[in-house]
Amino acid sequence: MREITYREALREGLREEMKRDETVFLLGEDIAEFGGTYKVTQGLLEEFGPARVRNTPISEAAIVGAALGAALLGMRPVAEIMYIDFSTIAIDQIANQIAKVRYMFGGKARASLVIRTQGGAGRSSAAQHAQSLEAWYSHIPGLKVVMPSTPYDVKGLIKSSIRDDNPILFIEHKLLYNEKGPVPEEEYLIPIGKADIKREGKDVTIVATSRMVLRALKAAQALTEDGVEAEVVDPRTLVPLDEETILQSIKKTGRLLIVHEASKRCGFGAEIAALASEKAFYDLDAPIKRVAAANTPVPFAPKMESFVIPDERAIIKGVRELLG
Amino acid sequence: MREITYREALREGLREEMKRDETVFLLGEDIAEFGGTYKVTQGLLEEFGPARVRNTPISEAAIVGAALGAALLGMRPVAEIMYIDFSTIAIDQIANQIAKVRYMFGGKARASLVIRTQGGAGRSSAAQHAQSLEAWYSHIPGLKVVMPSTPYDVKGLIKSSIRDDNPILFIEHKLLYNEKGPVPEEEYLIPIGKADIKREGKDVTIVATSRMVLRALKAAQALTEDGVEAEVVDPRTLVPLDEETILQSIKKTGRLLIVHEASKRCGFGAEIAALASEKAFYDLDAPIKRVAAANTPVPFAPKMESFVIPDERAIIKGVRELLG
Amino acid sequence: MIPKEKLMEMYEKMVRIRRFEEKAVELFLKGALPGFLHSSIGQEAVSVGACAALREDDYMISTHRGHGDIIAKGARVDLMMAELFAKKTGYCKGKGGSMHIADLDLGILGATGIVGAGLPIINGAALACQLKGTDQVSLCFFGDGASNTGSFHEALNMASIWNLPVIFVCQNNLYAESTPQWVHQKIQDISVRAQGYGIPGVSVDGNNVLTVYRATSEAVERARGKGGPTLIECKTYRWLGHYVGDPGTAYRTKEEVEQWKSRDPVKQYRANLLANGVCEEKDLDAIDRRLEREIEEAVEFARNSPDPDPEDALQDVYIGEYIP
Amino acid sequence: MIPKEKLMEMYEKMVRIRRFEEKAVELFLKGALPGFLHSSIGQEAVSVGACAALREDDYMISTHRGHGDIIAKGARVDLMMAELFAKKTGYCKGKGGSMHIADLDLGILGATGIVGAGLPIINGAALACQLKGTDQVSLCFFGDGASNTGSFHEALNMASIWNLPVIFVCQNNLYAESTPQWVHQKIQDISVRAQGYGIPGVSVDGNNVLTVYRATSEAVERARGKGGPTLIECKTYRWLGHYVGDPGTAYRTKEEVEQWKSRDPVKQYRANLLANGVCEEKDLDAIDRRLEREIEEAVEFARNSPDPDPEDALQDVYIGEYIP
Ligand SMILES: Cc1ncc(C[n+]2csc(CCOP(=O)(O)OP(=O)(O)O)c2C)c(N)n1
Ligand SMILES: Cc1ncc(C[n+]2csc(CCOP(=O)(O)OP(=O)(O)O)c2C)c(N)n1
Ligand SMILES: [Mg+2]
Ligand SMILES: [Mg+2]
Repeated sequence: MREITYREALREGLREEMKRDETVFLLGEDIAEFGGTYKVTQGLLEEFGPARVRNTPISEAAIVGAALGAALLGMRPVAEIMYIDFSTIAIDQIANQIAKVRYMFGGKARASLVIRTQGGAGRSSAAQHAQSLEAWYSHIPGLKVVMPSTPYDVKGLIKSSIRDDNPILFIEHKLLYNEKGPVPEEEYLIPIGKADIKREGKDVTIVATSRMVLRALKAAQALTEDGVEAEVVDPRTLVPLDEETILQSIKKTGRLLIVHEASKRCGFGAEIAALASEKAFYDLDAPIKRVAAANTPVPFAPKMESFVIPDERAIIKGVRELLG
Repeated sequence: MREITYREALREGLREEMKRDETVFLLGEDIAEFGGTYKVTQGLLEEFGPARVRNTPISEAAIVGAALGAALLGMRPVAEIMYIDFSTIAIDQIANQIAKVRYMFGGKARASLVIRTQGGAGRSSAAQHAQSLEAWYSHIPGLKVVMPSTPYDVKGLIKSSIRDDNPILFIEHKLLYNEKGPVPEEEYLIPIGKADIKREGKDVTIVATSRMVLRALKAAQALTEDGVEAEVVDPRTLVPLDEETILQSIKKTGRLLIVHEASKRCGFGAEIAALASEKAFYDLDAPIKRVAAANTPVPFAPKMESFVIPDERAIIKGVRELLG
Repeated sequence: MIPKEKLMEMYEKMVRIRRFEEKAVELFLKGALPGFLHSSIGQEAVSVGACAALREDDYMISTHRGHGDIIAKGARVDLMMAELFAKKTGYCKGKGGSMHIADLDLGILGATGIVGAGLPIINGAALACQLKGTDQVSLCFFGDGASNTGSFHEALNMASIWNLPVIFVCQNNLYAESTPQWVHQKIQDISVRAQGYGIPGVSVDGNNVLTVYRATSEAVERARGKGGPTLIECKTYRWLGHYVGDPGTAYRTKEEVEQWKSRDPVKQYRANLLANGVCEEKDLDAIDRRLEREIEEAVEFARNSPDPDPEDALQDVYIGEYIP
Repeated sequence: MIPKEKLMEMYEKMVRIRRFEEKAVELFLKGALPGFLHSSIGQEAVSVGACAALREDDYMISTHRGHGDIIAKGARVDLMMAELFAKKTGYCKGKGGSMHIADLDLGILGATGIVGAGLPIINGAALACQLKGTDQVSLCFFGDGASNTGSFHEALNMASIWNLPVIFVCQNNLYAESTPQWVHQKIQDISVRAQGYGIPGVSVDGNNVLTVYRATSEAVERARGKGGPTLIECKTYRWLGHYVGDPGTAYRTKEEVEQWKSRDPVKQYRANLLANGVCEEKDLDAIDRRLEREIEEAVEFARNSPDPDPEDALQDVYIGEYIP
């Protein structure tokens, strides 16, 4: 199968949906001529024109609010927030309006829209350009939260997200855009709410998200030298969460390690740990372990940044402790 | 000891600190003549004048930003955000600026300020005026999060919060303001980071926050009829969290029920469950249980609102299941 | 020349609002309605004058003080009243309440309880119409207090740069909750802010329904003709407190209130119709009586309607299934 | 008459900025600096002219493109360079990097990476001075793009209504990232927005350091004299791309860039000093040479400085201990 980058796969997904459905349009800062800061939308202006690929002022609340208003009238906007750190400026619109209109209006409104954004550390972009805020959005009923880790997943999931009738926060990772992987030429969709077992194993379950899936896979590979077969589960969508796949895996392995790049305290890992401690208590042979970023803002200096963000070694160490 | 309301206790705490320290001042919407929507600051304008009790425009980002700027120059502002739901508008200032300036500037800045706000349901105020967003703020390193449940605690903690050199999100509850309880006449402080065992027991540990502490206590009382002695632990401050007290209690009881008013998914209860599943695994005799709001926006109709928010019955039921 | 039918319809709508609001206040004071209630009595001319300039297929978004706006756009008072009573038959099935009534079929895109949040959303509706190539326009009501929110600024700038068919109607009732205009902004005419976006702005007497109608009609015509957005400030007054329960006396003088009451928009318009020989007293009396009955019937309908089932709370969070 | 010393100091600062920025770009392109870098080359006259109007004990806050502003307010280039190199000796101990340099002793309240976020904060600094009764003023730099953020609006309104001693200096370099001013706002002179707050606003040639100095001095005088805030727009241009790596050609013509380069603020000022007989060529050459050395030494200092220890990442989150 051909291999393309996460960025290309994502762009293909956007392009296909824009071709398929006239109501799909894009809006965001510097997404037109410039193609977006991470170049995801490059070429789409030329293909679809300035009405459907819209540069905006630096006005995140207005961007997301406009997406909502358009969705209420039956459009399917895809709004780009350049960094998830900037979503803070639109968070009233996201959490109080978009997530709640349908409910508040007694089931009458349809807020079918996607907010694409990217998070994560690893580029020395410091505290205001490297956060992982997926837990915030997962806490707000009414939103779905999608966090793809591979080119295959990002394409299948952006297409499903655009077609979904509910509002979706779609979180990319700045260090995944250049990652390559197999992506079929023919069309496919990935259901929202279905985890993917990225690697099978029997000794320990590693639930990892976004870029940490890649690191978990490398760690799992390295652990084979200890004779340890780790199973790596990628939830892919945090809301809805495929509890079944996670619980089945724990049943098999009896051990759970959770890996994410967000700060540990109140990160999404806490939710997975809680799930396991509620529903897999009797399957667990050891305490649960979370390997997550330290509870600090993301520092600038590469040495400090790699210290706070989990790496393979931290994952391997975590697994060894769990098995030890 | 005299009994006063949560509102009065809080006001006393504010007044004492304003008298004690000239750098303390208040700003927020309608806090002056009007005394605040929940009347916490009533009378303070008359006592301290309009320079130190400042009405603001409806500009939450500007309110919180001004608090930060003033704190950087050595003041100790107390900003009021009328409803925690509106803190969304200031969340860039709270999470990206206030929480991070000290760190980003290499330890040089001091953002000594308090953001007072209130949350919670129970008044049919519907989806945009009844949220419990403490988990969001607990996720952001650099902030402390305080959530008092009694008149005694609210006074002691507001005083400590104002004196703390770090930024603090101080979360009150709209249905606690009229609650009465004993409050000494003489001055006292409550340390930030110290949980309080609101009721001792040996059969099950109930960790509850804010208004849910009151419900947990009532449930615990009712459970004595089953011969069950529940221990009710009120963390009082979520960040820092007094892990020790919680873990000790679990060691004693072997069972953990967590109660909060926020939506269950990614609520603070997930963090407590994760903590227990990491550090008290071998002390637990049964799965952990969370009793929390349903994953819905808060509905308007009283019948639906009480359905989604945990009540005594839900807590009792939870405990029985744990013990069953 | 405005046709008689239109003139009479405006009268009818103003009286419908007045009666509805009076009844709602009465019921609230009796404890029949849960939640809070923001009365729009005194502001009828703005709601009716502005909406009279719209077609049925145009869009409108309102605020926490929205009953008048919504009735003016054609909403049914029985379904509204049922919503205030938190009944299953209400506009929002009891999920939204007073602050969140929507009727998408009538172009009523709801009301938001977050001050200023409607402005970004209305842009999206206007954008959808622009993209679809229809000649529909969209109108947003908001208050003087809202004109200080970041959302106001971001939204007006976006509307101006995209030349959106929007009319921004500021209901300047001189107060934001307890805060008088001169305390929350230095300018007197909010319409001067239009200059900051290079769009037309005008300030008019908001107690004269025909003045409001004419100003809005001009703006609507411009918007339909691809001439872009307009900011209209209507100076008016709310007779009662900010919400029912606030006597509105802590921050306003009796004289001021009385002076504005003497400029009652409904009475003035009634006198105007008679003075200009548009109709006779008995025609107006007939309307008054009919509406009296209509409101009574609405209350009747609401009272006799069933409460929602508690479990209904779990519906309408998503299109599709509840996510537990 | 501006004293010669002052005139020479301005020249020196402009050259210091130019050399610092050129060196930083060079180092970045060589891969010596982590993170991103936003060059301010071309905008020296704004930074220097505005800061020259301040006293050392006045306050200033800057942006993502802040090196020039910070140098103009007196920051040390060795500590800045060390920060760019992510060294322990840097202004922020390597925690902040290029976008977050602060020196509170010099009144530099840092820089924020969130566009617009500095404006609310500067109000707080000004408020603190007002409350303390000092005559210090506070100045905030921001870009044309930032003038569309909600923060701009909320902050200017608050400054105006509280009559704060603030100077808002807009560095209008005609682009927000790739987005030309005419695409992000309809107005040409951003200073017209001052009218919306009832404060003075003025637009000046931002490539003429003396023009900027005079306009700012007037505003400073007003602010010190309790005359409240001023909005100053300085029209200028950034010679390079938005960040190093962006060639800045996708959205700008070569001609435009060349035309602006021909109006080099440093060269123009140099010519001005000579034409007015303020000094001789050799005096300026001596300054140039001295600064060349200073920057080399700064690089030397930075290179020879130790990296932070990875574990340093856990410090400075709080005043007091790390919260695990
Ligand atoms: C963002 C936000 N801040 C504060 C509030 C609380 N609040 C509700 S209405 C109101 C006053 C609004 O004033 P204005 O916009 O003039 O509308 P009016 O109530 O006068 O109709 C306030 C402060 C809110 N709902 N949302
Ligand atoms: C709130 C926010 N939105 C978007 C960005 C990404 N971003 C960084 S700089 C920039 C352009 C800023 O333009 P302007 O204010 O004119 O400043 P300039 O870069 O021209 O100096 C953008 C969009 C950001 N940092 N913060
Ligand atoms: Mg008002
Ligand atoms: Mg710019």
